[in-house]
Amino acid sequence: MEIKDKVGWSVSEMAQNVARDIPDGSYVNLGIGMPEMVAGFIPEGREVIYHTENGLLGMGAVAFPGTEDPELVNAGKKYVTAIPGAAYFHHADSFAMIRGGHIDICVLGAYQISEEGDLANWSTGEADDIPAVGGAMDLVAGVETIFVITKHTTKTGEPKIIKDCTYPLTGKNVVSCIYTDLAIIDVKDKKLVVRKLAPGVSFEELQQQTGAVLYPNP
Amino acid sequence: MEIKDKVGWSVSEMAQNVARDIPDGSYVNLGIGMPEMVAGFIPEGREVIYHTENGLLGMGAVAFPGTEDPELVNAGKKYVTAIPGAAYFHHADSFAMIRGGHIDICVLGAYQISEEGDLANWSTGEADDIPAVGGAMDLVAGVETIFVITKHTTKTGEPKIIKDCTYPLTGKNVVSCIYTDLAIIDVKDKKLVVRKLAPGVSFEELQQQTGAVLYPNP
Amino acid sequence: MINKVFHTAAEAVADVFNGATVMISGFGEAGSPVELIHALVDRGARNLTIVSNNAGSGHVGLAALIENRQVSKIICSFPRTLISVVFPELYRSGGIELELVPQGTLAERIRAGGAGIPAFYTRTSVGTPLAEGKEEREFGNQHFVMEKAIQADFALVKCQTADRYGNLVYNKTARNFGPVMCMAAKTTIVQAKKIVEPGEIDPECVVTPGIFVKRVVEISNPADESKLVAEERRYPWK
Amino acid sequence: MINKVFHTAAEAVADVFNGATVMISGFGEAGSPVELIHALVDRGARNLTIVSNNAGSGHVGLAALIENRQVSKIICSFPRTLISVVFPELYRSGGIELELVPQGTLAERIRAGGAGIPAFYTRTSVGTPLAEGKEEREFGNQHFVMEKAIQADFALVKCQTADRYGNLVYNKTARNFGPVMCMAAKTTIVQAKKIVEPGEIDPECVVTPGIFVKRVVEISNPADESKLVAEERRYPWK
Repeated sequence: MEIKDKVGWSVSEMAQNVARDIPDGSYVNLGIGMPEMVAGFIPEGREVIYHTENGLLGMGAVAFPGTEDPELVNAGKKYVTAIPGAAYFHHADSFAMIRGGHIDICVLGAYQISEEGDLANWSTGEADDIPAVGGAMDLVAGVETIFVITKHTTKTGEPKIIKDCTYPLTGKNVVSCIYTDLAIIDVKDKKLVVRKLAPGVSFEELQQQTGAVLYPNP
Repeated sequence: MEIKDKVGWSVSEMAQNVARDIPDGSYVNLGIGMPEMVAGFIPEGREVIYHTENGLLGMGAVAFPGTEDPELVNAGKKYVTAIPGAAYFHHADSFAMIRGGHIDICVLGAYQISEEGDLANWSTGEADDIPAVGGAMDLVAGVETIFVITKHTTKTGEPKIIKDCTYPLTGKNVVSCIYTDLAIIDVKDKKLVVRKLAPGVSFEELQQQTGAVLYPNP
Repeated sequence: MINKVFHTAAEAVADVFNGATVMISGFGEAGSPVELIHALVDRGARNLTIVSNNAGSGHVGLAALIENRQVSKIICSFPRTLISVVFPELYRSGGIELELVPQGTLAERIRAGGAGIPAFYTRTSVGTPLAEGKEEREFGNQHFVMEKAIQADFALVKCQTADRYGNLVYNKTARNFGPVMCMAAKTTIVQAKKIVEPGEIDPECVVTPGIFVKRVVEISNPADESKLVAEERRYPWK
Repeated sequence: MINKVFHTAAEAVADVFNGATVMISGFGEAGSPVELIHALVDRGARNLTIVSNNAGSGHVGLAALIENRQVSKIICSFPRTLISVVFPELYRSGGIELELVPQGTLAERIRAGGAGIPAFYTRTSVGTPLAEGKEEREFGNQHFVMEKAIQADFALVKCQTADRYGNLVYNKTARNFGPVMCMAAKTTIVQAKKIVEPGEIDPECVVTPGIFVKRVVEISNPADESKLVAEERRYPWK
C-alpha cells in the first residue's frame, strides 16, 4: 500500500465500485442520495440508461443552475435533464417497467441488511416517525439485481449488516451485493461472501464491524 | 297511416330509432354491421364521439375510395377516418375505456336476446363453427347501456327474442333496449316492455313473433 | 357541441362535496394542480379523502388544504418531504388518517380503478409490514399480495395542453399520476396551461383521451409551488 | 454503445426456437409484421404457440406460418375472418389448438404479463362459456373471473419509426397490440418503416420506450397484406 494511513474507501470509491459492476447497455434505477453518485463513475465505453420512477427513461445529468425545469425532476425531486432518445411516461407505465422485471439493476441505500439479503431502508419504525415508502418496495420486489451502497456502520458505529433486520423490511431476500466503505460483499445462497476488502481492512476487522457471519471468497 | 301496405320499419328507420336515443355528448361504440348505420342518423345539433375498440376515439366516416389507409381501420376492419380531436391508443388502454365503464352506449347486433336481457351474438355453438368472440364480451360487461339492433326474427321466421337463449351467451342481463323492425322494446327489471310499435304492427302480432312474454308500456 | 371548458377554477370545483374522495395529481410540485387545490380550499368542502403521492409542502397547495382541516384521510406513498410541516404535525396529533401505499402499487390501484379491474396481485410489499391484512397467494411458487382498485369522486389534475373534448398532453415528468387519475374518477377536473382547438394536439401524441375528462380550465400562469414555499407564502393569501 | 438495430429480418428472428411462445402484433393487417413472420417461416421453428388477435388471411403472413405447420396452438380473440381458410381448415381437422380469449381480456393479460401482475379480475365473460374453469369471485356484490398473465419468449411487432434504443412510435390504429406485446416478451423484435437518430422521436410522444425492445430492423416498404391476399399470393413465394 502506498498510502499507509488510508483505511477503507471514500464515498467516490464506493460509487466507483458499484459503477464497475454495471454492464454496458444496462437499464438502471438509482435511489436517492449516495446511489445517485454512481452515474458519474460508469467506465468509459459503456452506455447505461437511467430510469427514474417518476416517469422518465433516459435521465441525464443534474440540470445546470439557471436551466432548471420544475417539471423535469428525478425521484429525489432534484432538477435533472433528459438525453436525446429519452421517453416520458405515466406512473403506472413506469412501475410496470419496475414490477415487470425490465430494469436490470437498482442501486439503493440501506438502514439495515440481513445476512439473507433482507433490506430495511424506508422506516426506522420509531413511534413519531412519519412513515413514507415511495417506490422502494416496488423496486426491490421488481428489479432482479439490487445493489446496496452504504457506510458499513451507522454514525454511532453500530453494524448495519446484521443477522436479522430490526427495522421494518422493504423486502425479503432481495439484495444481491453490498458496497460499503470497507468491503464488497455478495449475498450468495443466503450467505454473505466477501468479494473484496477495502485498503487497510482485514477480514477479521470487517467481521468485527459486522453483525452477521461473513464468508471469505472461496 | 298514409302508406297502407307498410308493415314494420326499414333498416334505416331502425338505425334512426337507435340514433334518437343517443344523447348529445355521448361516447358510443358501434358494433360491426347494422349498428354502424346508426352514425348516419344522429339528430342535428348533437355531437357524439365514436370509439372503435381497436384503438381510436373520434372515429369519423368511412374513408372515401382512393383515400383508404390500411393502418386506419375500425373494429370491422373497414377503412375509416378520424375527426380533428381524435386520439389513438393501444388495445389495453382501449379496453380500459370499455371495462372501466367510460363508454356510455354500445350498439350491437344479436343472434338471440332473452327476456332478462341476456345476449347471444358471438357463436351459434354448432360443431363446425369456428369460435370467434372479439370484443363483444368486453363490451357487454363494461358498457352500462347496451342497445341491440336486429331484425325481430331470423331469416326463417324464428323468434330471436326468447325466454332463454339457446346459443352460448355473450353476457347475462346486459341488454337495455332492443330495436327491431317491428318494435322498440325496453328491458326493465328483467321484463320486456314494448315502448313503441312499428307502423302496421299490433301488440298481439308482435307477441306472436316473440318467444318471450311482452308487456305493454304502462 | 361537446365543450368541457370551464371559465374559472372556482366553477370547476363548485360541486366537490363533503366526504368526497379526491385524487390529486403531482409528484412533489411537478404536476400539482395548485390553482384547483386553492379553489377547493375556497370551496371549503370538508372530510375529504385525498389520494396523492405526497402530502404537500409549506403552506400552499395540498398542504394548505390539509392545514385548513378539510382532509380527514390521505392515501399516499410519501407524505414526508423536506419542507413538509403541516401533515407531520397533524398526523402526530392524530388529526388525520394515513393509508401508506407503495408508489407503484398506488399507481396500479388507481389504473385498476379506471380500467374496471377490482383487484390484482403484486409481489410488492410481500414480507413487509405493508402486506399485513392483505390476502397472500402463490402463483408459480412466488408470493403475491392482492391489491384492490382505488376510485374517486373527483380528480384534480394539471396538464400542459387540452382541447374542448378534454384531450390532454402533459409536460415532461409532470405527467406522473395525471393519466391514471383521469381514468379513475367520476368527475375529472383539469387545469391546462393552454386550451387549443381540436386537432391541434396530434392524435398520435394524446396522452389522456377526452373520454376520461369532464372539465378543463385554462390556468395560463400556474403558481411555481417551490417558489411559494421558499417565500413562506400561505393560502388563503394574507 | 447501445445499438439494437439488426440488418435483416432473418438475423432478427434467427434464435426463435422450436416450442417457443411468440406474440404477433396486428389487428387484421393493420400492424401485422408480415416480413418478420415470413422470416420466421424461413427460419422454420416448429411447435410454436402464437398469441395474436387474429389467425391470418389468405396464404401470407400469419396464415402462411400456420399453413407451414409451424404453429401447434394459438391464443386468439377472433380467428375467423372473411378470407381466412388456413386456420379454419386446420382447426376443423384437429391440427391446431385454439385458446379463445375475449379481446380486451387478451390485451390486459398481455399487459399484466409485462407489468409483473400474475393475475387480475374482470367482469368480462362472467356467465358465458368462456368463464368455464376460471375462478369466480365477488367484489362489491358483482361477479368477476380471475384472468392470468400471458408472457412470451418472443414478440414480433410492427411499428412506424424506431431509434437504436428501441424507442417506438406507431401509425394510427396499427398501434393496437404492439405496445403491450413489447412489454410481455423476453425478446421483442420490431420491424420499423424507418429508423431515426435518438432524439428525433419526441420524448413526449414515444409510445414504447426502448427498455421493452431488444431488436429493431428497418423494413421501409412493408407488404400490403390485403393486396397480397387479393392477389392470392402464397408465402414462400412461388
